Amino acid sequence: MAVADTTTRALLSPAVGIDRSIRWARIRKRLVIGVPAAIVVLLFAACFLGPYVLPLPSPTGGDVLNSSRPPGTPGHPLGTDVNGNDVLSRLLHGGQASLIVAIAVNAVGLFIGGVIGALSAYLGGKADTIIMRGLDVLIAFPSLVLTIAIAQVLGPSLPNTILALSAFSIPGVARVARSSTLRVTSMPFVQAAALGGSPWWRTLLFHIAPNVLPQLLNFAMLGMGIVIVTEGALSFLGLGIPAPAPSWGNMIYEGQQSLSATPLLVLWPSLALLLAVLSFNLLGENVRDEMSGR
Amino acid sequence: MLRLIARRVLVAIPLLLAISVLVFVLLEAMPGDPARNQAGMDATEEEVEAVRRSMGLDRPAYERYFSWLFGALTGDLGRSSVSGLPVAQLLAERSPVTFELVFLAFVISLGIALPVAMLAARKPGGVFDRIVMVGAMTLLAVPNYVLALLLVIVFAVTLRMLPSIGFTPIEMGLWLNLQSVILPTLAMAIPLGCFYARFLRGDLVEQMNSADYVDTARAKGLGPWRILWQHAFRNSSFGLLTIVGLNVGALVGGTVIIEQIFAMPGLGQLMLQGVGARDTAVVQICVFIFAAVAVFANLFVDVMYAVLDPRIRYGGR
Amino acid sequence: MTGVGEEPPVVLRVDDLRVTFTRGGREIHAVNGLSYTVRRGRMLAIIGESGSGKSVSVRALMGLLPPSAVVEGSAVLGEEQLVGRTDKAMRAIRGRDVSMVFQDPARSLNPTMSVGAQIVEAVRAHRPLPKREAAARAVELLKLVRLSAPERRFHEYPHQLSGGMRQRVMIAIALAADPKVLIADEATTALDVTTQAQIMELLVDLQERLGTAIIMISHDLGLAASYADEVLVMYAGRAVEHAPTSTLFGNVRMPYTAALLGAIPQLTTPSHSQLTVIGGHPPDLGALPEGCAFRERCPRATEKCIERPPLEEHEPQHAYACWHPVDQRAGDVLSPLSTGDEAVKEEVR
Amino acid sequence: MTDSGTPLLKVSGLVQEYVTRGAGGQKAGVVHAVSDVSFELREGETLGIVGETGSGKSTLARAIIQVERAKAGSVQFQGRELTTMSPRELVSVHRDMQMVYQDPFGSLNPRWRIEDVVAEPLRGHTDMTKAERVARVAELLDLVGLDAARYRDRRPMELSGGQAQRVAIARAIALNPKLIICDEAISSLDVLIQAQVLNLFEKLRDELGVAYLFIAHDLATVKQVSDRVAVMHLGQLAEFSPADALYAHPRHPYTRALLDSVPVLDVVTGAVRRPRPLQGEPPSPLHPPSGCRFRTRCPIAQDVCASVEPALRDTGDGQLASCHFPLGVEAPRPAAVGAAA
Amino acid sequence: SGGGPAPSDSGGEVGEPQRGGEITVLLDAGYSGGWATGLDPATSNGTGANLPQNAAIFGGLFTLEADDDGSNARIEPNQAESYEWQDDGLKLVVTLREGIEFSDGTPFNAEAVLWNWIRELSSGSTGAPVLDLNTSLEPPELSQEFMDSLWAALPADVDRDAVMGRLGAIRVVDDLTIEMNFNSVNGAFVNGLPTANLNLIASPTAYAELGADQFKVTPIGAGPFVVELNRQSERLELVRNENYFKDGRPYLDALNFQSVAGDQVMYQTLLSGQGDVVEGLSAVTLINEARNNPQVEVHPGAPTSPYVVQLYTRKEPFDDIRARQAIYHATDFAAIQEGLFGGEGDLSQSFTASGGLFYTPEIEGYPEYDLDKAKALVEELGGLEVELGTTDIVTARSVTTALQTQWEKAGIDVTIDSKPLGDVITKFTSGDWESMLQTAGAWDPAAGIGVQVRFGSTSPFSGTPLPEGATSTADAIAKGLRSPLDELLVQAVATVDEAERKAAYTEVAEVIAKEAYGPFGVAFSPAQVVRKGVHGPGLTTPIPALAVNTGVLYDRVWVEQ
Ligand SMILES: Nc1ncnc2c1ncn2[C@@H]1O[C@H](COP(=O)(O)OP(=O)(O)OP(=O)(O)O)[C@@H](O)[C@H]1O
Ligand SMILES: Nc1ncnc2c1ncn2[C@@H]1O[C@H](COP(=O)(O)OP(=O)(O)OP(=O)(O)O)[C@@H](O)[C@H]1O
Ligand SMILES: [Mg+2]
Ligand SMILES: [Mg+2]
Repeated sequence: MAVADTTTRALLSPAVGIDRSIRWARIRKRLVIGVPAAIVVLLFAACFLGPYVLPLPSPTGGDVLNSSRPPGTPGHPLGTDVNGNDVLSRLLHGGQASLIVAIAVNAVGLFIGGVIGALSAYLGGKADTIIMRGLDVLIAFPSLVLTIAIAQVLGPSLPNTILALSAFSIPGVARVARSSTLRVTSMPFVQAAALGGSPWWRTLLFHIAPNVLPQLLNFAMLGMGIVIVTEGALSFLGLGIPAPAPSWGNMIYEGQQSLSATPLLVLWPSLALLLAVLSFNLLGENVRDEMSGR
Repeated sequence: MLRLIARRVLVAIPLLLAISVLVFVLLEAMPGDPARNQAGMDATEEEVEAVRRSMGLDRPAYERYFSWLFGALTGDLGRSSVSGLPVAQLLAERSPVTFELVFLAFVISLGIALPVAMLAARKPGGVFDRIVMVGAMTLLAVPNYVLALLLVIVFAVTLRMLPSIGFTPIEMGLWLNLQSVILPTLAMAIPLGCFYARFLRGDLVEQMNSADYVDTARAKGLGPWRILWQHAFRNSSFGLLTIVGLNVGALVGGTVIIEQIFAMPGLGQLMLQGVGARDTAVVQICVFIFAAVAVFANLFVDVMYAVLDPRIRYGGR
Repeated sequence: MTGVGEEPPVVLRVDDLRVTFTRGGREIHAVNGLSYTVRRGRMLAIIGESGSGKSVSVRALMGLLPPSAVVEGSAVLGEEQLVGRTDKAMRAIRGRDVSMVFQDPARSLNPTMSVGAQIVEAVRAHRPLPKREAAARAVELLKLVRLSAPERRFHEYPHQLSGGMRQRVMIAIALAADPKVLIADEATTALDVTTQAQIMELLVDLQERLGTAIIMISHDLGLAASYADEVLVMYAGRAVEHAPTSTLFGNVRMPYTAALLGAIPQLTTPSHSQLTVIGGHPPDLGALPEGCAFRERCPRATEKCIERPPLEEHEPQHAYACWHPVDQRAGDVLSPLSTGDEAVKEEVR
Repeated sequence: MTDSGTPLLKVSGLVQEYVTRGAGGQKAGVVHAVSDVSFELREGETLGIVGETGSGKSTLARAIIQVERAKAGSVQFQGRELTTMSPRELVSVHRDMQMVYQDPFGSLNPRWRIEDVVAEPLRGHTDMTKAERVARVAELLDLVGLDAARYRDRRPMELSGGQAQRVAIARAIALNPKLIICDEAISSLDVLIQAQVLNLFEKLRDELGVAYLFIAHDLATVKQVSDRVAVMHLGQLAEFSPADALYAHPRHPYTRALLDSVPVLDVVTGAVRRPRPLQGEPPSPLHPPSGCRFRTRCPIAQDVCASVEPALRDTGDGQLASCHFPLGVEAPRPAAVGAAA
Repeated sequence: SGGGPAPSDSGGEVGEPQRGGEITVLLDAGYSGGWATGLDPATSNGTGANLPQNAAIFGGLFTLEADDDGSNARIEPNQAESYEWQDDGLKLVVTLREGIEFSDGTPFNAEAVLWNWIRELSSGSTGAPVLDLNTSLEPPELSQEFMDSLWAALPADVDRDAVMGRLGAIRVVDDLTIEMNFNSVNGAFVNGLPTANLNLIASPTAYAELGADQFKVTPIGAGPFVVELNRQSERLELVRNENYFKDGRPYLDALNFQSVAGDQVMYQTLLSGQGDVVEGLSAVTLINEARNNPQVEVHPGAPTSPYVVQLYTRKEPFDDIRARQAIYHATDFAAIQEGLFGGEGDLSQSFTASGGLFYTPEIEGYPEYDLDKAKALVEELGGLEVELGTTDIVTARSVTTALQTQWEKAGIDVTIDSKPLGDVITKFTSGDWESMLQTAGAWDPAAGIGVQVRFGSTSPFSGTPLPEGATSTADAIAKGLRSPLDELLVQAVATVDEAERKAAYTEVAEVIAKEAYGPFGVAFSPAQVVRKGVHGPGLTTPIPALAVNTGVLYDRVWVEQ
């Protein structure tokens, strides 16, 4: 009678891994999380420590007389851009901005969206209906337009970019949070907690949240890439992180304006972005698969 | 079924109203003075005031909102403050372009996603599966504006197979029309298709591995493709539908950038120009249409659920 | 129930069946040399604890195990060897020669297809009938499983049926191509007692009418005893006791079977009577101990049990694998561990 | 029914209904999950509840423990009315009324350590110090037969089903409750484990004097633990009798049918009795039959059964049944007796 | 004028013009490629930007022409035969060419010009020039038919008295002669004409037939081409005007304008063969890239408008001249020219460049680049924090970035604020700015967004101090107050004598330098990039930009067949 196991497992595991043969499996298992995790750590180290450890020039305030140098120029391993700024330095500093935006947006989305979604599910009834209708409006609203509007109203800057992008990460998170909260609250252990005399906030904090969070975190991991890309799209519309401060997004945007002349200026940030998105996605998915494999 | 549709439409109305209010508020909050924009760089204060009056901007915001709403409901969408043309006429010119783009992007993305996901799910962990899934993830990470430019460089500049910009209306020939929309459509459809493919493949594999009715189907002696299509996919299609519904908003919004790159005279461009010039009448209706498309797409998804899922169609026992 | 006149012909002969999974670099021996035969029109019940390899052993016959499973040994159905076939070759056999009814009828039917379509699909999987004829055959099958208003049910969807009706549909699907052997893997576990009895009744009836051999898997000793002709008790992937039903329950010899019997509440005993309990866990199939697998939980175990007892017919038609069989007729019960409390504490080694 | 003082639990006229919604959310019908159920439970007594799936057993349990408020009726526990209590007041009630669920893993938070799981009610309902709690948890784990030292730091996923269910029981008895509601508490366990847990319940009953509301599908299991048994059918009590009497001579044809559906194996002789299946499909809870809800499947139904709903009444020997023609009772109409015989 | 532009890369012999063929011209959607307000010269707000379209449809009374090397730029009558200033520069008499017809066959005569001019001055277009007309003259007797047609073509709420006043000032002398009477001398009027809507004459008959809305879309002029299809701000398709008044012209059978977003896409489209000409490619990297591409030719324009960093003197920090001087001294445009523009273009210390009128490369008293001085000044000020605004265009962004770097070397703390044009306008008009990178001047400094707009005290786009006694711009206008610089600017146009004007402008430049109102920098004109085989004045030979973009003479553009 494996009935019990299946229901519980279903809660904890949205996906079931496929059986793979050979004893690769164990090594694979470690690699599958280890490699993307290592890349993520490396990316963060490169972007947040690199600029202080490596002998790199400032990402801005380059010498115009030294502009558009090809990669391999002494002192500029990846060359310089039109403004004479060191591309490698911009890439690493830009990574800081992009990663900060990605993390901050997801953190804000996770927190606000999570709280909204969880409350909506937990309160249920009218409150749930009202909150969900409100989210419907946000979801139906073309996100890019909303972002443009917010960015226009507030003006481009790093914090405002974060704010604007959060606006459209919130409803998504809220939905996921709501549905998984609903699932968790229907679990008997939540009922048992009430019978055990736990006040609602304790239940929410210690029973529901720890079981909802992994799902949200995985969702957020997948969202990282989207945020970094969208930040670039904002640059495309003249918003986003204001020049000359670099971000991968605005580097790609600026580069693409003369793509055929200087394709490398697009290539570098695109590769960085690709690497980040790939490893975040892989990490998110594999961690989820792992958790479900338990 | 009709009742279901009617109900959903009723729910959509307050939603759309709320959206129109939200757009209005956002436009109000944006910095910049439409009257000044309209009057031009060297107009005097009096001229600007006159323009303001003639645009009706001296009235309070709620009054303007209601007169807009009333106008919209009675079929009068007002005139663009930039071109002075009736908004209805602009919409008539622009919407076909955007709708064609969005529609084709959907068709193509699903057209990519379905076979790819099926082939991948046929042998999970196989060579094809791995290649395709890594490829899909990679393409997903490429911003659509970069993808657009790359497509143009390859297909328009290097191979000269397709036009790099512009839109040929369908009246000038279907083939010419398709040629003009294929690159922008691909730029939108490829990332989307990758997304769908990944999602669908995951869902299919899960169905194939753990769904009991898949076991039943295998026990009947059915072939793998039939099981994949008839059993796994049918049940995966609900999840896919949900994702598709949720995506419409993003996709329609995404035309803003794609239309700009490909010089497509669509709603996205119109809206972007409108935002720049604080052309309230135009922006209001563009955003509204975008939102309405998303709302109705979700309505359509709900109806599709009912069509596809007998549990909804025939109710519970 | 058995042994009246000529024995019907053997339709399925399973010989030294072994199934091994590889998971995380570890080999899991789910089935370890299982042998039995099934005769036409007879019912074999396989019983045992959860994880004893019941489902795996029958799924191996159907080729329904995941690719990570390695199946060895032999299973001959009619003329055909089932072990070692490719999936494609297996497809021709599934449904036609051997078919299967699963535990949960609510989940074993595709919710998006009408009942009729799912039966038609099964009919046409092995016989290229035109659609109309296949549909007629499907309705016939629905009648065969005694579903009320078969013409109407044909167009209904699984969610519109009750649990019992769904299981009847599953049986109809399983019978679509006149299989020689029907496997019912806990086909009634998820149903109410009332429905369970109806479904069992139906199976027995079909078995008699169509001559289909049935392998029935169950936890429920009473159910097995009521319907099966033969019972096979599995433990840790092996058969530990195997005999015609009356022989087996008439005098249970294997301590494990006795433990199962003792642990089950009976309608005939008074309330609040103590159940006999044995502690411990079934062994880890990844690291099976030497000797008798039940040894560590067995109250009768001795040094001798470190050597594995073979499954042998110690008595006519009564095979068991034990050095120290119980003799129920002699009043043996599974003391001394009657309350199980101490056993509970022994549980984890 | 009872002659002692205030019963531990007194349920009267309990009604619970659910509105089901079809496509697009329109009302499709009302499920009469529990219809006018009344009974009493004494201290230290075990009441078994059996019935087919969907007969309202779980709903009844939920309405008693107030995780879902009933539509109508009253639930008195130790003389206190629960249905009108505020959630805050209910907290104190839950000290004495606990629940054990079907899915042992689902009822334990997978991210908590066993020790914290068991200590939760202690933290919620008492002001024990940490050290006291630790000691009590050890005591409780010991009581349910788990070695505290070995298990306290594990997480639920590292336990077997039986062990997990014991943890859930330890949690339920942590506050020495007067009543434990077990909703299919052993159904998901393996046969051998079931026996262990059943024995544990018995032991706790003896040692702590707990009363149980024991819900299960399996009639034999219910019989094993119960003093009295309630048979539910489509939201109603079909029969409510002392356990041994009910199994020996059921009064309601439905009880009879249930018993007949169970195969009986004599462990000693190996003799079996094959089930005698009930004919017909269970009716839909959305549209229960008029009159007696069992009449569509009842072998002895008469015309009156379709028009008059039978009330739950004493048919002698303290056996209550809601049937116009209770079995084994000298009935006014010989036809009915003949049919039952 | 001064040093010629860099030689074109065309090489090879250019043969005789050939007739026939069709080209597509790519226009930047953000500027000339946007004609959302339509092409009716009286109501269009984009006359200045939509030079290419207007040149093709209307041709123009006058055109700006230059020698093949871009030098000797001059105004030439086109549909007009000649013009003459009379009454000491208070009356302009324009004579039209004989025998011109609109493309609908109706005559192009003085009455048509009058009808157009009155409309263009009275329809509320932001492109209408502000003229000091002598409206005190009694309007002559005009035919009822004409008056009806005029009133019908004017907005319903038009100020009828003003119109009558204009009818007094602008008069038909005879069928081919029309005169315009001014209150004050306007020496820049004719030079400004080619970018003004007054230069464009449309068919009154066609207007009456088509109606206002349709006329915006398919206007009828007497230019070399006729509109066949017009999708506003997207694509304009024109075919040869068979009625064109110049024999054998235009050379092309058809001409298309396509609006495209951004330099990269324009360039790509050209390479993909979907366009033949990019009018105005400004991204330097792409221009360099194009130079290396054998399929296309790059023709740099004759630069007229230098970059200027406007400083807002009416509030902190630039109300202090030391802060402004610090900016001057910290700015090294020579390095920017070298680094960003590959040494192309001119360096200028005033508001014009080599292609323009009155070019003086060196201005006396101009505070030149001197980092030490800048540092000293900043130190004296106790630090300097500046917001530097710019319009969101690639090249402008690069320049601001470079400026930021240079200024920071002098200890000036800079934040860059780059915004779309609309938002920049808003910033200007609300006075919410400190410094702004813009371009100043035009071929004639008084034309277009010229020196008056950037430095006149009452212009909303200027940061120079208000006249003494004025509390706001409006106040200054109301009281008729002028700053000394305003006086000089007025002087510079209050004569038709070129030498006098040049002297006045030199003085203006000196005042700006002395007061340090804003450093001037590189004058770089966007390049025309054409497919090999396309020729024409303004495309393959430079013509100075009248205001912002070059006026290509499309009736003389031809392609090798
Ligand atoms: N795909 C698999 N990979 C690895 N091990 C497996 C797999 N399927 C089954 N097993 C293992 O094989 C053993 C036998 O499983 P099986 O399902 O046959 O048991 P069962 O007797 O049918 O039990 P139940 O009564 O719970 O259905 C179990 O220990 C199980 O863990
Ligand atoms: N939340 C709910 N909403 C709607 N209907 C419900 C709900 N909960 C229970 N029901 C319905 O009420 C009836 C009684 O359900 P309940 O779960 O109490 O039955 P049960 O006797 O516990 O069955 P089982 O033996 O399957 O657990 C069923 O028909 C069920 O479908
Ligand atoms: Mg099994
Ligand atoms: Mg229940």
